[in-house]
Amino acid sequence: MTHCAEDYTIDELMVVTLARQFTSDDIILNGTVSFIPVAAILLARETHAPGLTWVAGAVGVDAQPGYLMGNTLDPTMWKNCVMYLPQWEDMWSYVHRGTLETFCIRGAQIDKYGNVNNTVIGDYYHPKVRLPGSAGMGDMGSLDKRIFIWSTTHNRRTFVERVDFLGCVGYLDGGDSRERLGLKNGPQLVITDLGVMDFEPESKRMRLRSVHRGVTVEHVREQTGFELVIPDEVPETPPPTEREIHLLRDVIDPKGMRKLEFRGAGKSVK
Amino acid sequence: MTHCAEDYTIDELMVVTLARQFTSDDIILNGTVSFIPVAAILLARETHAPGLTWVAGAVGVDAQPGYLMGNTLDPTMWKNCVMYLPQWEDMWSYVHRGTLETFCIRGAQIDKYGNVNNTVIGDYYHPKVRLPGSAGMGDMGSLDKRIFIWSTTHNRRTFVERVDFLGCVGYLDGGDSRERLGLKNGPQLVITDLGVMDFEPESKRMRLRSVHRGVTVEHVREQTGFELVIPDEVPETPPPTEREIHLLRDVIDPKGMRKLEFRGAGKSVK
Amino acid sequence: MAAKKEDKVMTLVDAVQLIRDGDIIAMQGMGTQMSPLALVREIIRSRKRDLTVVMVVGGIGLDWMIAAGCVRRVLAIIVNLDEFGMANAFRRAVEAGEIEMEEYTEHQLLSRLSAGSKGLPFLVTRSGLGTDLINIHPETTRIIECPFTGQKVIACRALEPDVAILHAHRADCYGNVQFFPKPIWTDVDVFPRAAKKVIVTVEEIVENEEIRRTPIHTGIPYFKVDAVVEVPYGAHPCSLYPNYSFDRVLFQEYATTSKTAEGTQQFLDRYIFGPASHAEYLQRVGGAEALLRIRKWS
Amino acid sequence: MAAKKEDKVMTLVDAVQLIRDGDIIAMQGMGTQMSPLALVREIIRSRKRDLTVVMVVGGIGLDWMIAAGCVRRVLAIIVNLDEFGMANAFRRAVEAGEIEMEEYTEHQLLSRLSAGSKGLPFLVTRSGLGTDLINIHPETTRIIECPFTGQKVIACRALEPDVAILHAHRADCYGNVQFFPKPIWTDVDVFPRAAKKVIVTVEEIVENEEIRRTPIHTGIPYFKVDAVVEVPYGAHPCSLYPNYSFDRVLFQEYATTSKTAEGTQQFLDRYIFGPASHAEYLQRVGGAEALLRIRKWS
Repeated sequence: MTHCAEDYTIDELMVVTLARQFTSDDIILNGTVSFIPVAAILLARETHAPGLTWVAGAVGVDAQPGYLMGNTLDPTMWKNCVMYLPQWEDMWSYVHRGTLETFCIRGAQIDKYGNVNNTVIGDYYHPKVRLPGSAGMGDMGSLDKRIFIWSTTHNRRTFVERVDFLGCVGYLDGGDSRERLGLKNGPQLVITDLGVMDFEPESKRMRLRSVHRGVTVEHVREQTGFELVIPDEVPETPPPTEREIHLLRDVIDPKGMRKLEFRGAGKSVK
Repeated sequence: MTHCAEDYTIDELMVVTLARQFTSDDIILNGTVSFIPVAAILLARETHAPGLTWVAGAVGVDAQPGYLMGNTLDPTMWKNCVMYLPQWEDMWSYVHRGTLETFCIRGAQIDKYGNVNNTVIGDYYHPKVRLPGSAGMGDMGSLDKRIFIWSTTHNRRTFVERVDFLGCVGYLDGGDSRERLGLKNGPQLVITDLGVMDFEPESKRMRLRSVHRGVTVEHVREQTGFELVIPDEVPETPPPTEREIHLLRDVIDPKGMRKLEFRGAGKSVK
Repeated sequence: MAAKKEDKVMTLVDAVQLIRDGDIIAMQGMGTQMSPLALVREIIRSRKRDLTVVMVVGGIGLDWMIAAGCVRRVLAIIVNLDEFGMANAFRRAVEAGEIEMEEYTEHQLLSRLSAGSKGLPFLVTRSGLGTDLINIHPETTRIIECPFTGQKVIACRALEPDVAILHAHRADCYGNVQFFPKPIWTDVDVFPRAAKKVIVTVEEIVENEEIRRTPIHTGIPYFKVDAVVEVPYGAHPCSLYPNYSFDRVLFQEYATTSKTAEGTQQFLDRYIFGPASHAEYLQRVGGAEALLRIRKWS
Repeated sequence: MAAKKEDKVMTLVDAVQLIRDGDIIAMQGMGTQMSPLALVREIIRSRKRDLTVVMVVGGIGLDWMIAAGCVRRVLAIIVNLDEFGMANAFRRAVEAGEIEMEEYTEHQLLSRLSAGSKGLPFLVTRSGLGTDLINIHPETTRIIECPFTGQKVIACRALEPDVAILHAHRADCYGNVQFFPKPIWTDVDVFPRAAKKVIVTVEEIVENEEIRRTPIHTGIPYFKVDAVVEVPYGAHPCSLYPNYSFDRVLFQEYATTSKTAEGTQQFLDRYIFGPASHAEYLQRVGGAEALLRIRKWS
């Protein structure tokens, strides 16, 4: 039997929850400042998904870096890989055609249909706030990916009724609007510092699936800038096991790089 | 002073004549069964064009194979190169954009405007004779190349009024018809076992420029299946120098691979 | 279209089962270089039919397959045996109307495959403008105008072969395929990426750890490979630089005997249908003597 | 657009003369990785103006150039300093309307450059379908239909930058540029092929013979390179794996001081306009201590 951990932090719960989504069939590449997804990939590979294929920094196929270092795009992450994937022809072919089918993203704004914005707040040409840009998610949203969204700031500024700028296609206007554009797959899950959301199969509206320990449904509702679909029963997010916590803390991310993604890093939920 | 060689063969004269066309500004790649062009490239590099860039077998940049071996596409030809050019993205980009501007071709049929056919004799779908195919020259004719045509069979079967199948674009119907298609450059010279031809600047008709030692203008006219433009004065093709012959015979092609391109190989013209 | 990280080592006989009658096969190789010819011999022995074979430069393996009646259609830019001359079975079959030859310029054919590798419906090229080549396959090449400049280019329709077949220096059991040196020839680059399934024969299967020591030599990742077969001298009579040269003796014999249909069939009987194994094939082409003569590059 | 086989070694000052005001510059680099920053500092010192800068991921060098007033327009998919946060000069300049940001998806931007590298008027992608990104540059991305299937794809107009600038491990005097290992990142692959001129700074200039010993590491051939400059630590404060890591101390200092326009200018004065040479720059960022701290990857 596996033992549930008693002592874990939000960042650890997020990593573990994301890791559990991955299977040995997944082929995943990671982008920049993606400590939580990379930790989840390494954890999944160490636990239930040994066959998972990771293309480290979108270059190093099946890399074995040992542990998380300074940057998720650094060549340090390619260590012991089986191939340096040429990016333009090879990596982008595999991405464009759909061989690399899984991708994790985050952004400054996420709306109820899982559309994401990291480009501007306000008008594109006269922005109130210029954000970094959509980067890879601008591609991935339109390229049939199974998308996992993570956010360390579940609040009404991030979770908005409608994104100011549609940088990454989720379910567009809901229903079959994504399908009608000819796009397959789409956002699967949204993992935040408060809970886990998925999407209602028909309407494609974001739906609360679980709340993290110590977080109330009401709190999630208050921190979300649109009407979440909330089922009658919302369970607690399954906790990490002791083994998962050990692997994450001591083997995969001993330097705690995953906490860099939090402004006020690493609050214990206990 | 350079000394003219007294004793040379047709294959040697063809190599030397072609070599003299190349300059240090040329970037040339070679195709299959191209012993005469590769010998000419190596000779030019050893004599008047040390800066000439050769992409051996369309892979090995600035290769130094030493001497001609069994096959002009073999990796043996890449020896001591500075780079293995990835073919699809790199080599083809450079070819398509025009950075690699010079190419040598031959074919079963050549017409008076320098169009070439190596595909079929007769109808494409019901050919009288199926030939190997247009290979790289199908590309090069439409990609703004400076084209050098060589042929070891100057006769009425090869030099025809109109090619049965237009596999490589020369000057099309002559005049400005090539230009009107938006294509730059085109065939520069035709070097055969009988003489050297170029193209009249306006009409783009093939024109006799010189005849090899011992060959009469009348003989060339008889062996050509269309009306060649023949100037009043047709000089003899300038002979190789002793140094050129030495380099070719003893250094560049000691195994005489160039003679493979002749059915009845290596007749002395002396 | 993604293959798992699992042991994919199998026999030639099993690997050939991945190919179905009627498939589009993308086959590596040139006139005399680097082609999966042991696999081709097995395809012939298993009497596959109605194949469409895609090659940049079709060579001796294609000619054998045509002579054996496996092929319905060829897509290539040229078919020949380099300095050994014409591919005679190909020539006869086209002239007799027994097979179709769909000739492309190289950049057209590769653009079709590259579009396939990207899941794009087409890509564009200027190659072949003005030739008769673009008129002979209007279903797959068509002149269109640039939406920005009006310039005419040729749209090349995506091509996704069912199976790519290759021979390489070595691989691990998962199908991480390595080349020494690593020539990025178009057929080892674009072909496997474009195909739905990939079969690779190699001179040697090595440990995964060995691959990880030299990742710069890996040309095809395991998630794109479906079958790995160890066949030393698997390219014979073609070359695999620097391991061995092409076999002049066998090429010359084929060039001569294939001048008649009967001679060609006798060649197939002797060298393909006759030998019960790859070892027997190597013995029949000359045994130790053959293996010694192809060690020399000249 | 082909460069000759001749000695192209020059100083930073001379290399920068190849760049003219108003040029489109394709610049290698990501948030904290592998970027020709010594060259960027020289561009700033020579007060180039009205540049359009093309990057996949814009980083600290771009932010400096914007702060120094060299830039009129940016083409990129994202601009930031990785975990050090926002590129503040970029943010302020866009919000103030002082520069234009033309944002693309990565595959759109690379398709534009790849079309440029091939001399094709456009290439197509599916990337970005349904986003607002394709609406903000109708002159360079436009939805068209496949002539064979009717499927909608995005045509991406060719882009040929005037100059590509890169930093690499080593080169010979002719400009054969090598990488160790050889990451085929898009910016070291597509950028130089697409550009009309190429300037490369390297950690070390080596003999031509040394290049010929390891051709598998060569990423750019000499006929595509116009200038070679030897600048050890030329990517600092970005990393050049495995030689040195990015400099956390300087990145953190810039992330903090660049929060105001004044702080940014003080940073530029101290580290870019102040030092009279690359050696003085290295001394000012911490000298031996800095060079020791960036030897560690963590």
